[in-house]
Amino acid sequence: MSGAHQFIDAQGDSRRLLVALDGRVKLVLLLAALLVNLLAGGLRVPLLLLLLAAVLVMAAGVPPRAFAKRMAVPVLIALVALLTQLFWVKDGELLLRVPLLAWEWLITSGGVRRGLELALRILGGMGVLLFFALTTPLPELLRAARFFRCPPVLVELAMIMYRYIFLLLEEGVRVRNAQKSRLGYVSPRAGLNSSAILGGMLILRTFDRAERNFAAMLCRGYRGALTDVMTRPLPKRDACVLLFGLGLLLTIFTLR
Amino acid sequence: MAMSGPVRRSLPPPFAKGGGLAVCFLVLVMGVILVPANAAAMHISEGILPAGWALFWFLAAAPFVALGVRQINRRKKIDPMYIPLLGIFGAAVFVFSCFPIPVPVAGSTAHPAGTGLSAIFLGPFASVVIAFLSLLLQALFLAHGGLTTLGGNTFSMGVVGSFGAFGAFLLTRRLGLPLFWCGFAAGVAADLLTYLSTSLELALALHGDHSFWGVLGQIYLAFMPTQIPLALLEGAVTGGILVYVRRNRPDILRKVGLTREAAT
Amino acid sequence: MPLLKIENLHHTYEDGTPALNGIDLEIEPGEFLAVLGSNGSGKTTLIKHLNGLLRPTLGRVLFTGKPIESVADREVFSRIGIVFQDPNDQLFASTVEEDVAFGPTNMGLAPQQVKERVHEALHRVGMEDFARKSIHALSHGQKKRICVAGILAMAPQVIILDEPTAGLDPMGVHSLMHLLEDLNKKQGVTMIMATHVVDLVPLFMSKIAILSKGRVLRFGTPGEVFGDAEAIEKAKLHLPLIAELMNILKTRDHVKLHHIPLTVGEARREILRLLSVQDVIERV
Amino acid sequence: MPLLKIENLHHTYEDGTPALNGIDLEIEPGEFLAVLGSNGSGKTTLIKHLNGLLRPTLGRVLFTGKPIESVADREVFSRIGIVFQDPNDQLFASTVEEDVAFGPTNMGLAPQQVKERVHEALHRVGMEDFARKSIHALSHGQKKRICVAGILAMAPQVIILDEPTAGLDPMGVHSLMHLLEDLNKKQGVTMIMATHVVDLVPLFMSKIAILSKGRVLRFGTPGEVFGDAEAIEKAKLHLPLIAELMNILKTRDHVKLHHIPLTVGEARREILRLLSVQDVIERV
Ligand SMILES: Nc1ncnc2c1ncn2[C@@H]1O[C@H](COP(=O)(O)OP(=O)(O)OP(=O)(O)O)[C@@H](O)[C@H]1O
Ligand SMILES: Nc1ncnc2c1ncn2[C@@H]1O[C@H](COP(=O)(O)OP(=O)(O)OP(=O)(O)O)[C@@H](O)[C@H]1O
Ligand SMILES: [Mg+2]
Ligand SMILES: [Mg+2]
Repeated sequence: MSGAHQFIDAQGDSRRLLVALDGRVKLVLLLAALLVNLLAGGLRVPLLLLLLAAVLVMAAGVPPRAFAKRMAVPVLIALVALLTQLFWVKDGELLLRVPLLAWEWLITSGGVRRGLELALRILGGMGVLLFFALTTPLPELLRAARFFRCPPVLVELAMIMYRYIFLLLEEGVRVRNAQKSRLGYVSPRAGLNSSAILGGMLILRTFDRAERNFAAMLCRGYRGALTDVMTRPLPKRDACVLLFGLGLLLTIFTLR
Repeated sequence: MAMSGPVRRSLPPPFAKGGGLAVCFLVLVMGVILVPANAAAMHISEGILPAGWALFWFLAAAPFVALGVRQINRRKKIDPMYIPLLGIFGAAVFVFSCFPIPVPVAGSTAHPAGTGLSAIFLGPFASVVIAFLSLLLQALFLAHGGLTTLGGNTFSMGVVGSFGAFGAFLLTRRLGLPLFWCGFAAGVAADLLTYLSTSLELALALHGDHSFWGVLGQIYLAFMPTQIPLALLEGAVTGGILVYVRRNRPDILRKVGLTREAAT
Repeated sequence: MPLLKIENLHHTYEDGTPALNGIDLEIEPGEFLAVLGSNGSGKTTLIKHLNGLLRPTLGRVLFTGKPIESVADREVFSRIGIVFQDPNDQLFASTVEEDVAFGPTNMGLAPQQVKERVHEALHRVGMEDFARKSIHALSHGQKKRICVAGILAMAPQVIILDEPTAGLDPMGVHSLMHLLEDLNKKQGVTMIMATHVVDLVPLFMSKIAILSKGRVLRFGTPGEVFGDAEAIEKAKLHLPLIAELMNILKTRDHVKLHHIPLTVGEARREILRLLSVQDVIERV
Repeated sequence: MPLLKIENLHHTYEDGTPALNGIDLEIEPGEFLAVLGSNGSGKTTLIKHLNGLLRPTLGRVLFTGKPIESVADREVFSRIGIVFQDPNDQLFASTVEEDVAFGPTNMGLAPQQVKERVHEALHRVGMEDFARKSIHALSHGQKKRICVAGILAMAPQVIILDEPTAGLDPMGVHSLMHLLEDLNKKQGVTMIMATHVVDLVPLFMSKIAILSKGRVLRFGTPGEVFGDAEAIEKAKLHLPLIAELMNILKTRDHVKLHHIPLTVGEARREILRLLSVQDVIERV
């Protein structure tokens, strides 16, 4: 039943520094890291960022397997990207001729370089992003967003959406279990019928529940500002982390 | 997969109506489950677009998002229940576009967009905002897509998808087609247009020394086998939901201002 | 002036169901009102009018003399707290703590104060050990307790509860009822509670309204209302168990009772009186 | 052979909550078992194991001697019907009729038969007038009735009900209980019912299991279990009201009772016995 909640919530151990860190600091560092990744060029910087992300993920108490498995897809995408560049870039000396049916595929050193660059950029960026995804609870992030003058209605909507994603998934699981207990999936025909009902009802049910939930929120004084603007000063510890982080990223950038 | 395991167990199938649809739908789900990289990154992944293009697409999408936010702010003042309505469609778009089908070329994935539905129910501008937010949440919490590519993804799925779908819906309504086919057209348009523009963005950024058009063609070809059936499916699902809602809960159609549609 | 005054209230749902058909009620400050009625008699619909969640089809609701829709939302919601019938409709945050803190935070209290209130409220419903638990991982009864805590934390002047005891264990029912009684007696909080548990009513409530088919069938003190067996029957209720026992003894067995006791305490006294007569005789 | 046999059943939820910690129970065919326990004691978790919706962390559930996960879904779900605690967990179709017809249709019955069964089931829970109503437009108690109807329509051999009476009006509770008793006595349907309403138990159930913290605290007939006041206390329950009254009379007031009556009927007899002694004296 709770699968829905696990797949999207932060995974790390909430007592560790990397998870408990102020959302503003995290957001700034995330953006800085992604920019460094994008602007640096070359192979070294993205590779360093990827390693850094992997180390930090472990340090935050996320099971390494969770990280590795979620990185599998970016790896696949990176490989594909590498391949496309081998096809599309014809630059530098010729390294290899691969006969491909009636046609010949020329692999050049420029293609290899560009391909590797692109692939590593994807891996570096996704690594950093994944670290963030695995260790940051949404409310913290939204408070930070409010601090950076994000339009309140966007913050509000993001929060509500986030909540309703769970509602939708929860309703899906509830309906499926209810159907299952009444022979809903014992035969292919019943299964088809049940899936159709499930699909049709899901959005209606969620809509109703969302409305009732929202009414309950109104009853408890909700006036649209789900998260108050974060005015509290940055704790010294977090400020240090910010400075250190920026310094580290700058160092990495100069290593390019 | 630790992450995708729960996803697979708990993600409800998207919305289908009728037996035939459900078949397609089961095929789709089976496909998703069988493909090893099932929780694939959505949309254009982080790191693919170089800085210049990333910035360009952000600038291109920004005015639409800004207008959408303004519109939402205005309607919210009149009707407090507008926010949960947006929220629920946002959630639907999020979940809908969580069914990725990896495409073997170009470092992206094919998947239903869901913006057809939100464009019909909410109008194109609000739909852009919804798409923007679900892309943002996907990037931040599932590491699907990316942050620097958020502009590009918002432009293709949000702007092009929503406006395309809305246009198709309006046009077919004008032509007096039955509600199902209007939804169908909107769904197909949302899906195909999203992919046409995603491919365009990819080709612009990655074509290297090859001619842009050649690369664009190759990407289209790569997307085609998965995207065409998917677009048809999304069309059918969108139409199915519209009809289903009209039959069972006409009050919801009335609430979102599709009253006249509900009457037909 | 009554705190809440309901005048000729009608409500017809969109599908044409006439859920309320002319309700007139006055609720005085400090009262503890029980709303009884069979399933579908309109209790929930009535309650939703009391803080403006539903709008009347006809008639009106006055809050401290003013039509409720003219009072600012903020004032209504901070002065009237509602515990919904279905906990899943009420709880929306992801953890218990967050949910209970929601109301006080919206009232603009300082974080420290919010924290205290949350702690206090959770303690009162016996859920302090669950503060960090996810809402979706609670049992049904636990969810109901959190609903109550969420309202307690806001300390409203009027608390309206829609079947708060359904699904609570007996101990939970008693401690909840004593908690409500305390709030009502000591802090003067006005309580309105829809319930099916007739056995509780004579112990705690000062007034009863019996609804039937969207109308008020009877309104008065427990003694008055439960004296009218016909109305009870008509509203598909029954007498409290103790009253039932004593009623049978009186009507069928012609035991000489002075009145029909409604609670265990009263029944005990009455039975002892009867027996002591016997004792006296025995001693004679 | 017991119909359901639960052996050393443990269940720990994903977040680490140990909800069941070694349950052993045997349920014989034709039994009417009450599962009592405080909120969070594990009743719902236990019930979800009885048709395989949850899988044990340790231990197992045998259905007619076979591990339940090895029995075909079709057989399990058509022979064991579950009424969930929250009606919103159970109802999913858009109208009442559709929902009740779902089970029988999947059993492969002919449309005419399905129709009859739906009609019959709705009649039995007193909801025949609501066949065409949308599910979302029902009151809470009405939804609970439809849940029961949905299971009745499938005519399973075992019916498991998770607090079916919570939220029903007193008349509804009585007619539901008599309906279940009928099914149990006349058609031999095995019943398992989780409940908090101790007052009902002595009237209808043949066996009681008291759960506490995921363990079986007591198992036996109502007389046996309610005789053990300590266990009752520990499980955060209380005695049935009548038993409470009589218990007070016996222990505090030293009234000479032969046993503690649990029901109105028994209490009436006992009181009359006491009084008739008096009558006799009076007449003397
Ligand atoms: N949204 C709705 N649309 C249409 N009819 C409704 C709606 N909600 C409730 N009703 C109907 O209005 C009547 C009163 O419902 P209400 O929920 O007020 O009953 P209730 O007294 O709270 O019952 P319960 O004890 O079962 O909670 C019922 O007949 C119900 O079917
Ligand atoms: N999905 C879940 N994830 C984690 N813990 C859970 C989950 N569901 C229930 N629990 C916990 O397991 C314990 C037993 O819950 P269960 O629902 O079985 O109780 P119950 O006896 O049915 O209570 P109630 O009378 O309130 O319905 C509770 O402490 C509850 O918090
Ligand atoms: Mg109600
Ligand atoms: Mg339970």
